[in-house]
Amino acid sequence: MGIEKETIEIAPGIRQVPGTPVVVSPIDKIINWARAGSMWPVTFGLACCAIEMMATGASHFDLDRYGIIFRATPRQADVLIVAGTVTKKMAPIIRRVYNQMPEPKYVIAMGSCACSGGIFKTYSVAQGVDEFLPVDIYIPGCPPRPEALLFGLLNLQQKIKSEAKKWGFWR
Amino acid sequence: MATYLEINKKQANEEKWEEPFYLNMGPQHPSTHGVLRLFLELEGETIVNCAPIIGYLHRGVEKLGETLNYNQTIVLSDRLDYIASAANNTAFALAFEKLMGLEVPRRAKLLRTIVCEMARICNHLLWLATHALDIGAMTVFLYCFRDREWLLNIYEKICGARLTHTYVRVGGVRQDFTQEIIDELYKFTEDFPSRIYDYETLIDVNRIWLKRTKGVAVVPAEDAINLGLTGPVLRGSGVPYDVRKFRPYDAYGEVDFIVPTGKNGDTYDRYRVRMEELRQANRIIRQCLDKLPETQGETVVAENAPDLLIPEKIRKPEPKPVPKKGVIFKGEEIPVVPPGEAFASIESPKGELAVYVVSDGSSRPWRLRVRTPSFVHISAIPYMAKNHLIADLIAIIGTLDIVLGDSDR
Amino acid sequence: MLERLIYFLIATVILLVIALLHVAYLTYAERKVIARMQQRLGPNRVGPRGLLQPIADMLKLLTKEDLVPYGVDKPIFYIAPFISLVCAGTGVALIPIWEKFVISDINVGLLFILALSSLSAYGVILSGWASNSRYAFLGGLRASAQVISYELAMSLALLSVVLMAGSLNLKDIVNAQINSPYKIYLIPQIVAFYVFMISAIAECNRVPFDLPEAETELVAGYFVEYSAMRFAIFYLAEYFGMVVMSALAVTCFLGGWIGPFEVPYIPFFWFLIKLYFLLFVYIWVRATLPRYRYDQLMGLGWKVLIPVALINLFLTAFLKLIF
Amino acid sequence: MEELLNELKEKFSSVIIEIQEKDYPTLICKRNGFLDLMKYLKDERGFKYLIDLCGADYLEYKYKNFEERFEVVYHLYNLDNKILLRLKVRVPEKDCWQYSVTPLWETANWFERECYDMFGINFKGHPNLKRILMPDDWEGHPLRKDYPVYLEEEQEWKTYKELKEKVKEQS
Repeated sequence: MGIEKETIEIAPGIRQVPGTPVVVSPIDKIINWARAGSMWPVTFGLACCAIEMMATGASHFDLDRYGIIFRATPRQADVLIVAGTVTKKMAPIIRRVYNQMPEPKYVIAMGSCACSGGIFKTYSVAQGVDEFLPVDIYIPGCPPRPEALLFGLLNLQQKIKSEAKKWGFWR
Repeated sequence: MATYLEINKKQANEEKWEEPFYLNMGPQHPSTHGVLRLFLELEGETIVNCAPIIGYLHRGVEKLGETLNYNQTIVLSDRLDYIASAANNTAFALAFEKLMGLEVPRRAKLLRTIVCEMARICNHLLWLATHALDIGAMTVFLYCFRDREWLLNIYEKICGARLTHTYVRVGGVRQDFTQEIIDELYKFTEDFPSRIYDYETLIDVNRIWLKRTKGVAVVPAEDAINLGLTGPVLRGSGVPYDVRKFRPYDAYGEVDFIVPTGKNGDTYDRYRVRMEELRQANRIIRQCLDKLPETQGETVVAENAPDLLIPEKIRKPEPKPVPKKGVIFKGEEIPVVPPGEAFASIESPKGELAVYVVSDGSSRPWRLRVRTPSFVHISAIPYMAKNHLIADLIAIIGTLDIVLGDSDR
Repeated sequence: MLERLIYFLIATVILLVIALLHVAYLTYAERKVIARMQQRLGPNRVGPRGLLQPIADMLKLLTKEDLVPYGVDKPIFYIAPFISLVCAGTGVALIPIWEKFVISDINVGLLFILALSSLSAYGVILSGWASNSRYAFLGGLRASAQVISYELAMSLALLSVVLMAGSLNLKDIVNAQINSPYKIYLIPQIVAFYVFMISAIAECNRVPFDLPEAETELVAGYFVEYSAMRFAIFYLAEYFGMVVMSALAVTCFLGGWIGPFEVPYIPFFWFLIKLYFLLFVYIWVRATLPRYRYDQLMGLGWKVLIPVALINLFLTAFLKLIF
Repeated sequence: MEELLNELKEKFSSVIIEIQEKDYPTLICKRNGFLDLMKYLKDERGFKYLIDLCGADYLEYKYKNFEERFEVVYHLYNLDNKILLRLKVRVPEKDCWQYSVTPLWETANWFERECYDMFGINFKGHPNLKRILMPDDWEGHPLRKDYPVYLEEEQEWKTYKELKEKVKEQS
C-alpha cells in the first residue's frame, strides 16, 4: 500500500503523514495485540506430544491464562499445533486441515517427530511437517516438556506482535 | 469413498430407496483419542455399520526394531503405548531376558513392579480424564491431571523423563531408587485413596453419568474371549483373566492383590473395574516399597546383561539389510545372543501386551512382533457399536481406552 | 411525540450498551469461574487480571478472514446467525429493570418473549442446514427437536405464574408479586421455577443439554462451518439467550427489582444481584454435569418436565379457585 | 500337558511335522489339515483365546532347516488350565497363501489383515482381506526382508510425492 513513502516515522511503530494530523499504524499494534492475546489452536494431537499438550492445558501449566482455548473445528482456529509423528498416510489430511483454517494462521511443529521425523526414519514417516506445511515455530524435544510448549507459544506471540499490515480485506 | 466400507450393498437395492447417511468421524476428531478414523453408516442417529480405519500413526516400529540392537529397541518401546511406557519396556525386556536366559536380581524385579504399577495409575487417570471429558464432565479431566502431574514428578526423579521413561533395560533397571524417591512414593500412596474418593463423588453417583454408561456396549463373556479382548475390558465382562495372576512375572508372585471383575460387561462395569484397579495398584506399590529394604545392597543389573553399548555408527543399511554379527565399540566380540525365539506377555494397563522375538545370534533381533491390546480393541468397535447412537460410540471409544500409537505400531 | 422518540432512542442505546457489556464480560466471568472450579487460573495475562480478554477475542474474530465454504447456499448461510442473535437479544427490551425504566411495556410481554425464544430455533436449524456439512446437519436436527420440546415445558411453567399474577404484562407480574403475601412467587411456585430453569438451560443449549453443539461428538455442532465474525455472532447469541432467560426468571419468580431494603442510588441493584446469581448457576451447572444422550434428553423433556408443569398448573388453578 | 501333546501327536500325525520344547511347546504343522487341528484345539481342548497371529520372514536366516521362506505363528491359550501353545505353519514364497482361522476366532480377522499387509501372505476364507496399516494404493510389503527401511526419493509413495509437488507450486 506504499505507506512508507508518504509518511515519516515519529515513534517506534507510529507513522504520521507529514503536515496532517493523520497518524497511522497503531491499528497494527492493537490488532496484533488482540491476535496474540487470544490464540485458538485446533486440537490436533497425533502421538505422545498430544499427551504433553493436554498436560499443558491442564491446571498445573494452564494455557487458559494466555487466552488459549482448544477449538475442535479448524474454521474457528488460528494456530495448528502439529503434536506427534507425521506419517505419509496422514500428510494429505493435515494439509486439508491447514487449508480449512481462516487466513491469519500459524503452524507450530511440536516435538522432534514433527520437526524432523525424530527417531522414526522409516518408510511410512514423513521426515518433518515442513515438507508440506509452512511452519512458524519448531519445538524440539521428545516429547517437549509443557514449559517448552509454553515457551514456543510465547515466541509465537512475539512473532504475531511484530507483524505489520496483515489485516484488511483478504484477497 | 464407499470402497472403504466392508458392509454389503444388499440394503441399496431394497425398495427402501433412501440411501444411508455416511458420516466420516475422521482422523482429526476431538474424541477419537488420536488419529483413529471411523467410517459410519447411520440411520438417523443410530449406527448401522461402523468401519474403523487405522494406520494413520503406523511408524514401522517392528521394521525399525530389526535394525537396532537389543537395548536400543527398548527405547522404541516407549513410543508404542506412550501413556504407560514403563509397562512397554518391561514387556520387551522380559522377552529379551528369556531369549538370553538372564536371571534378574530381586531388587530390580521389585523396582520394575513399582514402576509398572505407577504406569498403571497414570494410564487409568488419563483414561478417566478423557472418558469423562468425552461424556461431558469437564472438571474430572482437570482433577485427574492434577494427580498425574504428581506422579510424573516422581517419574522425573526416577529416570529424568516425564513420559518416555526407558527406565527398564535388558537384565534389570538403569538406576536404583534414592531414599528421597521412596519417601515421596510413600506420601503418594498415603494420599492417593482420598483422591480416588474425590473422582467417585464427582461422577459415580451422578445420574446423568449412570444413564450414559449403564447398559452401553454390553459384551458377554463368551464373545469377549472370542473377540480377543483383554485387560479391564475383558474383566468387565466377568472373565478374571489377568496375566499378573495367570503367568506371574517380575515381583507379582510375591505381592497379593485382588483382580476386580464386573458382572454384565457394560461401560459402567469397566469403569468400576478400572477404579478398583487404581486402588489395587496403590496397594501393590505400598507392598513393594515395604519389601525394598530387604534387598538393600543388591545390584540392579544381571551379571552378563549386554551393557548399554554406545551405538556403533549404523551404516546406511544396504538395500538388503541382512544383519551381520554386531561388532561393538572397542572391537572385541559382544556376547552372542543364542539363536531362537521367545514369547513374553505382561498385563499392560490397557490389556495383554505380548512380545514375540526371533533372534539369529547377532546383536539385532531378526523378527520383533508386538501384540498390542489397542489393536484388538479397535477391531471390536464394530461389534460393540452396532445400533447404538453416536453419543454411545464416543463412550465406547472411551471405555476401550485405545491409544493409536499402541495399535498402529 | 418527538421527545418520546428521543427517550426511546436514548433508553435503547443505554440498554444495548449495558447488555452487550454484560454479555461480553459474561464470557470472561464464565472462563474465570470455571477455571477456579477446576483449580486453575482463568485468563489473567491479556489485560490487568485478564479483564481485556473478551475485547481481545472480539477484535481478533473481527479481523479474521470471513470464510464461506464451497457448496453452501449463501443467503441462508448469511442470515442464520442474525436470526438467532436478534431473537435472543430482543427479549432484553421487555424486561422491567425497575419501575420507570422499561423500554416497551406491552401488555403481552411474556407471550412475546416465548414467541421470540421459539423463533431462535430457526437460527440454529437454518445454519445447520445451510452449511453443507454432515456434522452441522446432525447438529441442526438435534437442535430443532430439543428446542421445540423444551419450549412446551417452559411455557407451561410460565403459565402458572401468569395465572397467579393475572396478567401477561411483566410489570404487572412484578407488582403482583410485591403485594402478594409471600413477597416473591418463588415460594408458592417452587416447582414451576425448577421446570423453568431446566428448560431455560435447554433453550440456550447449555451443557447438560448442549447436544446441538456437543464439542466432543459433533465437533462443533451447527456452527462447524462458521468462522470469524459469523461465529462470534452465534457465540453472542448463546450468551444473550442466557442473560435474557435468567432475567425472565428473575422478573417472574424472584420479584424483579424489589429487595429487602431500598438501595439509595442504584434502583436496579437487586435486579442485578439476582441476575448474577442465576448466571452463576448456569456456569456452575456447566462445570459439573456431563452431557445427556439424545434420546434421554427427549425422554426427560416429554415424560418428566411437561407432566410436572401441567400438574403444577392444575394445582395453582385449583387453589386459586378456593382462595 | 504331556498327555495333550501325545494325544495330538497320534491323532493328527499327518498334520504335525514335529513338536519342539522351547519356552512354550511349539507344534510345527503342515498347511492342509491345519484347520481341523485348530477346530479340535478350540472346541474339545478349550483353547478359546487366540493371543497372537503373526508372520515371519526367514529369507537367508542362518540357522534355517526348512526351505520355505515365510512362517505364520499362532499363540493359543487355554484359560481354564493355563496352557500356552505355539503353532507354526511354513508358507513357501511361490504360492503364498494360508487357511484363515477367522471363522474360529473373531480376533484373527485383523491379525490376518495385518499379516497380509506386512508380508503378502493371503488368507483363504478371510471375509475382507485388505491392507490395514498401509494406505490401500501402497506397493510392496514392508516387513519383508528385501524391503528397504527408508524409502529414497524415487521409491516414494506417489500420493505423497504429488502432495509435495502441489505444495511447492502453491507456495
